[in-house]
Amino acid sequence: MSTVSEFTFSNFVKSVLWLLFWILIIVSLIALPIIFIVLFYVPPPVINGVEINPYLLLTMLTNPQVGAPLIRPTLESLFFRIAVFPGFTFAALFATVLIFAERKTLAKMQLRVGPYHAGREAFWWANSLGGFLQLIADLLKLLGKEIIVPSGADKPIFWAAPAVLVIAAAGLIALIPVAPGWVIADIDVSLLAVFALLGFFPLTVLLASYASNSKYPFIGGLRALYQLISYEIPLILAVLPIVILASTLSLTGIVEAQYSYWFILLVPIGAFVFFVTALAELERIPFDLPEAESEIVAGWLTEYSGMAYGLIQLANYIKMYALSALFTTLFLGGWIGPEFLPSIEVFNVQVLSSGEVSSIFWFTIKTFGVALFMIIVRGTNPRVKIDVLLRVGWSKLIALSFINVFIAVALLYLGVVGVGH
Amino acid sequence: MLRELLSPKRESSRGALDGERPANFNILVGKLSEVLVKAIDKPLGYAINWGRLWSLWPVHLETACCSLEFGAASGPRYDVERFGIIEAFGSLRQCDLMVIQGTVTRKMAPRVRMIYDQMPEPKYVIAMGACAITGGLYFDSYNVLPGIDGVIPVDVYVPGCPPRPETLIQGCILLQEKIKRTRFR
Amino acid sequence: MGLEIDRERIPGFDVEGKDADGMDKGILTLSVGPQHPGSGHFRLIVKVDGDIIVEALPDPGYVHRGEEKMCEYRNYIQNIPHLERPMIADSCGILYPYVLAVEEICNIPVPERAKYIRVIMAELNRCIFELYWLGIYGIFLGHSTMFMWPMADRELLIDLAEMASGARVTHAYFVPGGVRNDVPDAFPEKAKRHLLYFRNRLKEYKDIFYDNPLFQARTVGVGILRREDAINLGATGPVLRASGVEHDIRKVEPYDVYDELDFKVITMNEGDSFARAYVPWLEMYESVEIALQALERMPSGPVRTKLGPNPKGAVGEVFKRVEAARGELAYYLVSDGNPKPYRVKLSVPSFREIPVMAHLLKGAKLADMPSIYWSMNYWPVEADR
Amino acid sequence: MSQQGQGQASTDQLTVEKEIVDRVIARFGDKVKLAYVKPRRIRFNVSKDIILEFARYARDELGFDHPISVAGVDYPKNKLIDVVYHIGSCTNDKFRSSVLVFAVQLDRDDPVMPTLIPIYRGVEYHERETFEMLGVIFDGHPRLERLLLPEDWADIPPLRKDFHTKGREE
Repeated sequence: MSTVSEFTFSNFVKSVLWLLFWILIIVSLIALPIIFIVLFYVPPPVINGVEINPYLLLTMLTNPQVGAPLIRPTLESLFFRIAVFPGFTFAALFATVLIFAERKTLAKMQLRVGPYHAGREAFWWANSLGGFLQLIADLLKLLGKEIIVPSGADKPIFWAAPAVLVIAAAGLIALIPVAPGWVIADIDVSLLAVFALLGFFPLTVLLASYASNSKYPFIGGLRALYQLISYEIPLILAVLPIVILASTLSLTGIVEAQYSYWFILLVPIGAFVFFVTALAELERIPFDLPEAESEIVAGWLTEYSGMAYGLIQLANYIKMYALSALFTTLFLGGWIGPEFLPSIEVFNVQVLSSGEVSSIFWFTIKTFGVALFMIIVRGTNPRVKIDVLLRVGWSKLIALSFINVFIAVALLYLGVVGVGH
Repeated sequence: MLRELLSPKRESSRGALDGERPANFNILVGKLSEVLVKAIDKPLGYAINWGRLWSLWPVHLETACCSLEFGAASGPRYDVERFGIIEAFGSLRQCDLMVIQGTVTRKMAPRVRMIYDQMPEPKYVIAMGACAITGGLYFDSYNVLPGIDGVIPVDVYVPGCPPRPETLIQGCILLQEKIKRTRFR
Repeated sequence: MGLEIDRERIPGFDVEGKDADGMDKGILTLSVGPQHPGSGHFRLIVKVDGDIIVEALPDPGYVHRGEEKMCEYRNYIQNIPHLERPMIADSCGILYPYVLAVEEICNIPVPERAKYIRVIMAELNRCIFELYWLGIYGIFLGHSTMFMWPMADRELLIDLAEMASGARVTHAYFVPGGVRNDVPDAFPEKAKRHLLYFRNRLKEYKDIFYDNPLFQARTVGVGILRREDAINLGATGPVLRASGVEHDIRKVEPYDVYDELDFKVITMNEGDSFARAYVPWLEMYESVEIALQALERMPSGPVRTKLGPNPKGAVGEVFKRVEAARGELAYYLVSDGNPKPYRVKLSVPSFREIPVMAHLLKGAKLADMPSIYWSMNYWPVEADR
Repeated sequence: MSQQGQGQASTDQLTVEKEIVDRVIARFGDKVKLAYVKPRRIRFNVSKDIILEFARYARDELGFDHPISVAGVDYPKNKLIDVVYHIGSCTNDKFRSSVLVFAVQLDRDDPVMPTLIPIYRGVEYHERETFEMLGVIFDGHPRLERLLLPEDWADIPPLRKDFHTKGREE
């Protein structure tokens, strides 16, 4: 029964080696026969006209050159795009880096060090990472934490809400192009689809708070409902001039329309309104009313513990990445930037062209910059009140959005930019 | 965790005298499942235990004046966030660490117990300050408990009146040592 | 809002909360504290109708340690350490009137140098408290940087206090008959350096925190305390002065050497949360001024009158008050001629703010609760004693 | 206490205290008893029948409008409980530095007196504290219930002299 007598790094390595040994045994004795039996009935996948069978995979182990022409088709396959890049894994990694960047940036702004020592007793190189292991520790801790479901809670909704939030946030990133052609779902009305997906959040938050069967989550949920719904209108209105100027609803088209000017130069008011409303959509300071600590404990998150809480935080940061990426796409010209990085080649077969590498680089840098800006806003501002929030949202931001629309229309009629330009 | 899930009756199956199941019932399957569970559980257990070391989120509970030094410990000079302890967390459902910051009065004690019960497992308690340990200066007061350990189990005692923030950090490191030596549940 | 609320399922919907037409108003009772990020060791039972607070009932007593009863079992000197524990952020401030009262009732003279050192330490402690208070105000408003910056500067002043007394926060430095020990020789120079740095730093607080439009949106016009209410409810300290009453014990009834020092009494007429947060900031300037002046004029000489082992008080009573960081702090000390006091009553500013808080919270918005609550200078440990 | 400051203050301040005493005596005559006049402190012992009238006079006519403290003192030898009000002044500049002390001496076995909340709203919590610490009952107080002590407190009020904490019995 006793698994852990004393935690040391050597014990950990021993246990990992033990695991590897047993995995090898199990793979060779059970998994391989199963694979071969399955392959007997199911045809292997075909990429670029080459059948991917186990023999080829084994050949690749000894002679990697064989696999080189297959890399590019793999990257272009739908599964890779959804699962890895620019899909979920990339977004989750980006979110992790954002959490770390947030903690460190805030610490620097506050004359502190921030997370630093995590893991130093086990890994001698831990301190050189500047505390990045802190995030892994937090994740592992949340994995092993008890999840308390309050008595009287609406259990299916209570359990489903974190998952729904993650899925909705991940749905957003499917629509955002990171480089020419690098988008999971390149549909003509992707901007509309983004707003449709954003509509999921208020409902889910309200349901989650209601399902918690507790007072503070309920108030937090109502606040979230107010806030998210009333800020979606200026969010949409702020984007309207871009649709007018680019005359398309496709995000790829919008980026391509910005090769001469970034839209932030033409409609700066729209960019401002979009940034503010994005902060409100993300429930970040100064708009973190649904989670206002000093008023309603943790708002609608109050009853969530363990990994359910971790999933909600993950969803929040993926959403933060998605909205920063959306800001980049709409106002900062998306992937547009000078091509200066070399192409990536494996065994003389080009995997990513120079343009693609540069595009991904520029997109990532811009998105990270926008997210960093959101973090800096958090470090310098207190929380606003609900009435101020609603007043600003309904009167000022909507008015600004309309002014913005007029500017766009004027630009269009004066012939400065637009369809025929 | 996973082990109990996959083989919940393992203890009773070992006792052949129970008559429920013979000891050698399907020994191959039993061994295999044990190996499978151990193979996943052991490294995962180590990893999760390691995560607990470095991610102690304290609950926002102040009982008396030591909270001042607790606040100073999360300030820039001492900055407990270096050790993964973030200051004053919102909801107690997401917390692992309970720092009893000073005197516990008779009015507060039932609340402390209630808060402790509401926290999710695993949870750790640091008794900070002389009052939380023995009653301290208030040993003869009519309204003060002589130490918190009659109410909730305490992992680490941090003496001082109030303890300096360095002492509190040392207490947290002692708690990490303790978690290292505990068996993963 | 059109949403059907299942009142059976949400605990706390007050079934009796009906208006004149017999309609259910849906009053929600929230228990803010004792475990709540916005309460501290204190509970507010808040009844909200929508977002408006209908009634706020303060429920103190979670840190009631019976200081006043304990005083009756200890002699005058033994009482010093436990009497400063209620307010260790301002431990000189809370001990000051006790020491003055014991000196009067036991008729102990005080050397001149000790008076200056006391004033310096009292003003340092005032700044130390105000900085901590400002930091927590930042946390209450969701501004974490506003917590960290004052905390960082506070450590500098704590260094000074530690240099003089040997302890970070619980100095036990004032004793009847002077101060416990003389300050080190390097103290005046270091104190000047730190105080001048601190005064420059205060300007940045205004730029970053007070001038922030969102901070002002949270505080300006929130929880307005009228002048008459402030006086009648017994408000004190910055709360009273923010309502336009020029009342400062240091001016009204100067103790030690305050009448020889030059400083202003800060008042503001708005009486809202912003004024209550701004007055302490202005007062920190004055505190630095007082401390610098006292450092200049500090004479040399002894710092403590030798006492007998067990000083006895004369039969009678004294009532001593000083201006602590949070306001007027008074001790009512009754002596029956024994070495132990017959009765010690602490009249602490935090306790006097409780009715003010209940008065201001009634009718306020729930979102204004942290801003009003913490602008009261309320410190639960001190209020409960 | 600072002898110089106190000495200077007493010479020019005691006239103010005399004036307060004269005005109170002129108004109430024998009904109030002057306990002492010290620099900046004047104490009267007032019977509970005229306490409301006295307090109203002190607030409206003399300008003592700022409640500082309400303290109860138990005197088991005299069978008395003193409830001592300390009232300062914020509006009357002349009396600003003085503290008017008035005490109500109650029977220790039946300590009942009218509440002063109608005159000084600030004494609400002080009186509640005096109630639970000494068992003084304030007539007309809106919420005379537990304040600082735990809800299950079942002993005599702790600040009475016959209450002893454990290990301190004499």
